[in-house]
Amino acid sequence: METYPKKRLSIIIEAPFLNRLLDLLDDLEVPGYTALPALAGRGGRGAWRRDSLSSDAGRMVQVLIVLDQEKVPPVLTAVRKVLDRQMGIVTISDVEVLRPDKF
Amino acid sequence: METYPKKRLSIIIEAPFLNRLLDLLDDLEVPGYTALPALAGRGGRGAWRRDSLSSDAGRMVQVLIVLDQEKVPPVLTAVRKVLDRQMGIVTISDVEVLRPDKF
Amino acid sequence: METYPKKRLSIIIEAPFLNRLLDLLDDLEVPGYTALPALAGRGGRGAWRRDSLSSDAGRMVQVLIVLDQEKVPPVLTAVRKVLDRQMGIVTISDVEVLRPDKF
Amino acid sequence: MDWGIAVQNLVSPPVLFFALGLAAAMAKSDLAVPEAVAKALSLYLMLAIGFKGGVAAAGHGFGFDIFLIIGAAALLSFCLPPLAFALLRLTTKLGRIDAAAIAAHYGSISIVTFIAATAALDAAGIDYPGTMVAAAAAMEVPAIACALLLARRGGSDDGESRGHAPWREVALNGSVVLLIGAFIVGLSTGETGYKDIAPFISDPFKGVLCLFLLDMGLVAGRELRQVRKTLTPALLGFGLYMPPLGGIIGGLTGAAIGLNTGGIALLCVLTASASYIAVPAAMRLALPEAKPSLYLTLSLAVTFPFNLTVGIPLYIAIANWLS
Amino acid sequence: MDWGIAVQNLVSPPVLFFALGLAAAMAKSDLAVPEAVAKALSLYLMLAIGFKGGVAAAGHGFGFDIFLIIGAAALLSFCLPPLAFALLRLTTKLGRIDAAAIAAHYGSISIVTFIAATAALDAAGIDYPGTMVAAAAAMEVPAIACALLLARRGGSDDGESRGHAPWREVALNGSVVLLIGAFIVGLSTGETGYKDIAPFISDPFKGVLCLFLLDMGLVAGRELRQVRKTLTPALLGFGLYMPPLGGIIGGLTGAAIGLNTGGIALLCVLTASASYIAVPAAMRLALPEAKPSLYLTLSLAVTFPFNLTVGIPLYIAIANWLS
Amino acid sequence: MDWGIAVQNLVSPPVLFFALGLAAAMAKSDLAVPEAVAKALSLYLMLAIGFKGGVAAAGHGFGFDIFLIIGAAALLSFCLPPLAFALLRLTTKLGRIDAAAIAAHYGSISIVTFIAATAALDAAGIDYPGTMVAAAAAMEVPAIACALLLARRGGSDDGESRGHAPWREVALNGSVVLLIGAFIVGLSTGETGYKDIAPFISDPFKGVLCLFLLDMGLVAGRELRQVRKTLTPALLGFGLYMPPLGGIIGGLTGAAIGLNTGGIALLCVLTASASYIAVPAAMRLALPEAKPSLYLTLSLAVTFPFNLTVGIPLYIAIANWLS
Ligand SMILES: Nc1ncnc2c1ncn2[C@@H]1O[C@H](COP(=O)(O)O)[C@@H](O)[C@H]1O
Ligand SMILES: Nc1ncnc2c1ncn2[C@@H]1O[C@H](COP(=O)(O)O)[C@@H](O)[C@H]1O
Ligand SMILES: Nc1ncnc2c1ncn2[C@@H]1O[C@H](COP(=O)(O)O)[C@@H](O)[C@H]1O
Ligand code: NA
Ligand code: NA
Ligand code: NA
Repeated sequence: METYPKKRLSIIIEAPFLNRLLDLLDDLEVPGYTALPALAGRGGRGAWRRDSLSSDAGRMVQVLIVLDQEKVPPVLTAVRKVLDRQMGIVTISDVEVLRPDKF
Repeated sequence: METYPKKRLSIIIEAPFLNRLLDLLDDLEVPGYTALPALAGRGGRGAWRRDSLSSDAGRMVQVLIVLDQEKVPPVLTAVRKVLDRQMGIVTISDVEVLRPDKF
Repeated sequence: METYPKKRLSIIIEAPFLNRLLDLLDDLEVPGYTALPALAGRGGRGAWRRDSLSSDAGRMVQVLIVLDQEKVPPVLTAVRKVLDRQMGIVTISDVEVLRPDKF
Repeated sequence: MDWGIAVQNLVSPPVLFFALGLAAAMAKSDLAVPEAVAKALSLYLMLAIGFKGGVAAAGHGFGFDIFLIIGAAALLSFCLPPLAFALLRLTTKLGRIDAAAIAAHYGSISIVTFIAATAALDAAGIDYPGTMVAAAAAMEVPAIACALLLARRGGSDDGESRGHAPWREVALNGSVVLLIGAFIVGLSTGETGYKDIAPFISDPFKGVLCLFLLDMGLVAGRELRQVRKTLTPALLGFGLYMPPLGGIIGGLTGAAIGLNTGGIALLCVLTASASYIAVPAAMRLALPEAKPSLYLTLSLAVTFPFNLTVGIPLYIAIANWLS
Repeated sequence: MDWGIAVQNLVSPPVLFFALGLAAAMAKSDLAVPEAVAKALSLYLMLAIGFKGGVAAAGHGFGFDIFLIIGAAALLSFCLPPLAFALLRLTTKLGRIDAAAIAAHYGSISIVTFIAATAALDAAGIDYPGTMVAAAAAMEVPAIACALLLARRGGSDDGESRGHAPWREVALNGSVVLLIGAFIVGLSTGETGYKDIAPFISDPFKGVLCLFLLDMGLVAGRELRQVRKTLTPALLGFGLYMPPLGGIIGGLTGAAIGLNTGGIALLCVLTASASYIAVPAAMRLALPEAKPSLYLTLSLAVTFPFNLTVGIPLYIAIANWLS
Repeated sequence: MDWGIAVQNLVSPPVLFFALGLAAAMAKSDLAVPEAVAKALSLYLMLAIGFKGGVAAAGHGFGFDIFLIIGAAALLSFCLPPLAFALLRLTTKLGRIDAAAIAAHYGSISIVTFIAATAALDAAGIDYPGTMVAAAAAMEVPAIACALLLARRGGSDDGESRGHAPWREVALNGSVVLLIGAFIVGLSTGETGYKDIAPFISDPFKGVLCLFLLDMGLVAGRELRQVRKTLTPALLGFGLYMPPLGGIIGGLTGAAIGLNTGGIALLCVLTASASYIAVPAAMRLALPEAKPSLYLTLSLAVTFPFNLTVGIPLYIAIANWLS
C-alpha cells in the first residue's frame, strides 16, 4: 500500500475566534480542515473546564489541517497575521496519506 | 523509559457511517479504537458546521486506531472495501507506546 | 519558518479519572494540556458507545500534552504512579512548534 | 381558499418564530439552538404527537379504517418518488442517482409540517382522525425502497452506487420507532394515561413547537445562504411545485377512502411535505454518491418554508373543496 | 398482593415508555436521548422530588422522626452490602473485589425507582411522608464505605486495589447535593414557594418521568444486548432475588420504626433498588480493578427493570401486609 | 427600604437555588448543568421575556414613549463605561485595556438579573411597562462601542490591541436577536398568541429560572474558588459599589423620563447589572489582550450575586423613593 508524506497542522484556538479562522482557511488554498471541540485545558493564561464557563470566551477548539509541506509556511503566516499572539498552540507533524491528490 | 514504535491511523468519516465502521473494526483484528466528535469541517464536498445540520448526514467523526505496522495494510484494505470513496480522510503517523502487548 | 522539535503525549483515560489527572498535571511541571471528549471506543476491557452509558464510568477522554523531550519520562512516571493500569492508552509522537518558549 | 385561515396561519407564533430564525440566520447572527436540545425538542414532539394520536384512536374506536389509512399512505409514498424522479430528469440536468435521492425525500414526509398542520386545524376548529399519525409513520420506508429501485436500474453499468441498502437502519430509525411506540402507549393507556401526562405533552406543546421552528428557521436560513451555488431555477421550481402536486394527489386519495375534511387535509400535507431528517441519513448510507447539499437544501430550505407558510392553508382549502 | 395496583403499574405510561425503550434498543433501533438531555431530565427529577419532599416536611411538621428515618436508612445501607457480598461469594465465582463492588450498588439506591414508586403510591391513593426523600439521600455513602471495607480486607496480600477512596467525590456527588439542597429549599419556602414553581416541578413531572424512563429503557436494552458475555445464571439470579430480600429487610425496619404504609413501601423500595449512576463512577475511582460491565449490567439491566415492573407492586403489597 | 421585599427576595426559590449552586461549587461538588442545557434555558428565558414584553406592549398601546425609553437606555449604556473606566484607573493598577474591557461589561446588562427583578416586582405587586425589555436589548452595543474608544485612545503608541472591532458579531449576537425578535412576535400576535403558548412560556417560567440560577450559582462558585489569584480588594470593591452607583444614575434617568415605579426599578437594575455572556465573547474578539479572568470574575462572581440578593430590593427601594 503506497503512501505519500504530508503535514498535519494542529491549531488550538479560542472558540470565539473559530469562525474567523475558518473563514480565513476558506480563503487560503487549504485542501480542507476539521475542527474538534475541547473539554478542558491549561496554558500560559490559566486553566479552564467547559462546565465552568457560561460564555464562549476562554473555551478552546482544535483545528486539524492535512496539507502539503510547501503550503505550511504560507498558511501559518496568514493565520498568524490574523490571530497573532492569541492564536493559541500550533503544532506540525508528519503524516502519510493514501490519496495525495486530495490534499 | 522504553517505548515501542506503532502506527496511529486516523479516519475522518461521516457520522452515518460510524456504526458500520466500528462494527467492521470489531470484526477485524484491531486492538482497539477511539472515536472523537467533530464540530466543523471542509473538504472536497464543501464545508459544514455542526449547528447548521438537522440530520447526521454530512457530519464528521474522527476514529483513532493505534496498531502494529504490519496490521495497517489489511485494516486499510478492509476499511476501503466497505467505505470506498465516501470514507473521508485517512492519515497514518508514527507513535511510540509504553506497553507493546496492548496493541 | 523555523520550528523546534517537541513531544506530543496523548493519554486516553476514563472520564471519572479526568479530574484527578488534570489536578496531577497542574502539580507537575507541564506547560499545558488540552482534553477532548470521545464518542465511542474499544480496548482490552470491551467496547462502549457514549449513548449507551448513564454514568461516567467507562467513558473516555483524550488528554493532549505538548512538552519538551526531557520532561516526558518524569511526567509519565508520575502519571503512571497515580493512575496505574487503569490509565488507558498512552502514545508519544514527534511534533514541531513555532514558539519553543511556550512549552 | 379561506383567507382567514391563511392569515391566521401566517401570524401564528410558530410561523413567526420560524421567520425569526430564518431572518437571523440569513443575517449571519450567531443565534443557535444546541444540537442536543434540538434533538430533545424533536423527541418531545414525536412522543407527544404519537401519544395523542393513540389516545384519540383509543377514544374514537379503532377498526378497519386504520389499516385503510395506513395502506393508502404507504402506497402514496411508494408511488410519489417515480413521479418526482421523472419530473427531475425531464426538467433538470441531474443524474439518475441525485434524482432518485431527491425523489425519496418527496415520497417521505416531514413530521413537523404535519404537526404545524394539526395546530392550524385546531385553531380553525376542524376535526381530524387521531389515526393520521399512523399514516405518517408508514410513509418513510416505501419511499426509500422505491427510490433505491429507481437508482439501481441501470446502476450496474457505471459501477456506481456501492452503498448498502440500509433497511434495518431505516425501518428502525428513531423517529418512526418513537412515533409508533408512543402511539401504541397512547392506545393502551387511553384517557387515563392522557390525564396523567397531559400537563407535559399537551399544554406546552405549541410553545415547544415555536422553539423547534425557531431552530428549523435557523437551519433553513443557513442552508439558504449557500443556495446560490447549488440551486438552479429548475430545481427551485421543483421544490415549489412538487408539494402542491403531491398534495392534490394525497387529497384525492384521502377523499377516495372517505376521510373527513381534517383527514384529507393531513394526507395532503403528508404527501406534500418532504423529509429532512431520516431520509438524508438513509441516503448517505444507501446512495453515498448523491450530493447531500442538493437534497437537504431543496427539502429544508425550499419546500419546508413553502409548506409552513403558503402550503398548509392551501391544503386545508383543497380539503375543504374535496369534501 | 393487590393485583389492581400491579396491573395499574404495568400499564401506566412511565412503565410502558420504559418497555418501549427496552424494545427499541434490543431491536437495535438508533433511537437515542442525547446525553446532555438525559442529564437534564435527571437533574429535573432530583430537584423536583427533593423540593416536594421539603415542602411536605415543612407542612407536616418536622421533628425527631426525620432523624429516626435517616438513621434507619443509613444503617440499612451499611448493613446490606455484607449480605450481598456473602451471597455473591457463595453462589458465584466472583473475586473479592468484584463482589464488593456489586455489593456497594445494592446497599445504595436508585432514585428513579423511588420516584416511580411515589407515582404508583399517588395513583393508588396511599399516603407517604415527605421526609422519605431524606432517607434516599442518606443511603449512598454508607454503602460505599462498607463495600470498600469488604474489598480491602485481605486486599493487601495480592497487591491489588490501589484506587483511592473517593470520599469527597461520593459525599459531594451531584445527585446527593441537589436532592438535599432542593429539600432544604423546599423546607425553607414551604407552600408559598411551592405555588410559585408548581407549574414547573409538579404538573409536568410524570411526563418528564416518561421521557426519562424511555431513555432508561434504551440504556438497559443496550446493556442487555451484550448480556450473554457477562451474565451467568447465578449472577442473573442474584439480580432478581436480592431486591425482594433487601425489600423485606427494609420493610421490617420501616414497620419497626413506626412508618405508615406508604413510608414502609418506600423504605422497601429504597433497600430493594440498586444504584446505577453515582456508585458506578465511585467504584471506578475506588476499585478500578472491578469490572464495570458486571455491576452496570446487573443493576441497570436486571434489577432496575425487575423493580419497575414486578417489584413496586410487590413492595406495596409487603407494606400493606406489614402495617 | 422595604425589608419585607428584601426578605421575600432572599427566601424566594430562585435566590435559594442560586445559593445552593454557589455552595455546591465552593464545596467542589461535581453537580453540573450540561452546557447545552444551560444554553437552552437561557434561550427559553430570552424567548419568554421578549415575547411577554411584546404582548404587554401590544396591550398597553405602543407609542412615542418606547423610543424615549430605548434612547435613554442606549445613552446610559454609552455613558456608564467612561465612569467605570475612570474609577478603575484611579483605584486599581489595571492598564488601559483591562479597565476598558471591564467598563464595557458594566455599561451593558445582565438579562437574568433583569428577569429576577421582574419576578420580585411581580411578587411585590408592583407594575412595570412591558417595553422595558426593549431597553435591555438596546444596552449592549453602545457600551461596547464606548469601551473600544476608551481602549483605543493612546492604543496606537504601544502597538497593542490588534483585535478587530466585532460590530457584526455584537449587533447580531444571539441574545439580542432573540430578545428583539420574540418582542416583535409578541407585539404581532398579542393576547391571542399569548394564550396559545402561555402554558409554555408563562406557567413554568419561574421554575425554569430556578434551574438556570442553580447553574449560575455553580458557575459563579467555580469562579469564586479561583478568586484569590485575581481579585484585589480594590477590584472587589469596584464590583460592589459600581452597581448601586450605576443603579442610582439609572433610577434618576428613569424618574426624569417619567417612568412608573416598576419602570424606574427596572432601569435601575439594568444600569446596575453587568454582562457575563455577550460582552466577554465580544471582548475576546475586540480586545484579546484584556484578561478574561478579571472581567468574568468581577461580573459573574461579584456583581451578579450582589445584585441578585442585596441589589434588587435596594433598587426597588430607590425606585419607591424616586417616584
Ligand atoms: N503544552 C500544551 N499542550 C497542549 N495544549 C496546550 C498546551 N499549552 C496550551 N494548550 C492549550 O491552549 C490553550 C491556550 O493556551 P495559552 O494561550 O498558553 O493559555 C490552553 O487552554 C490549552 O487548551
Ligand atoms: N485536508 C484536510 N484536513 C483535515 N480534514 C479534512 C481535510 N480534507 C477533508 N477533511 C475532513 O473530511 C471531511 C470530508 O472531506 P471530503 O470528503 O473531501 O469532502 C471534511 O468535512 C473535513 O472534516
Ligand atoms: N489500539 C487502540 N487505539 C485507539 N484507542 C484505543 C486503543 N485501545 C484502547 N483504546 C481506547 O482506550 C479505552 C480503554 O482501553 P482498554 O483499557 O484497553 O479497555 C478504549 O475504550 C478506547 O477508547
Ligand atoms: Na411527501
Ligand atoms: Na438498595
Ligand atoms: Na449595566
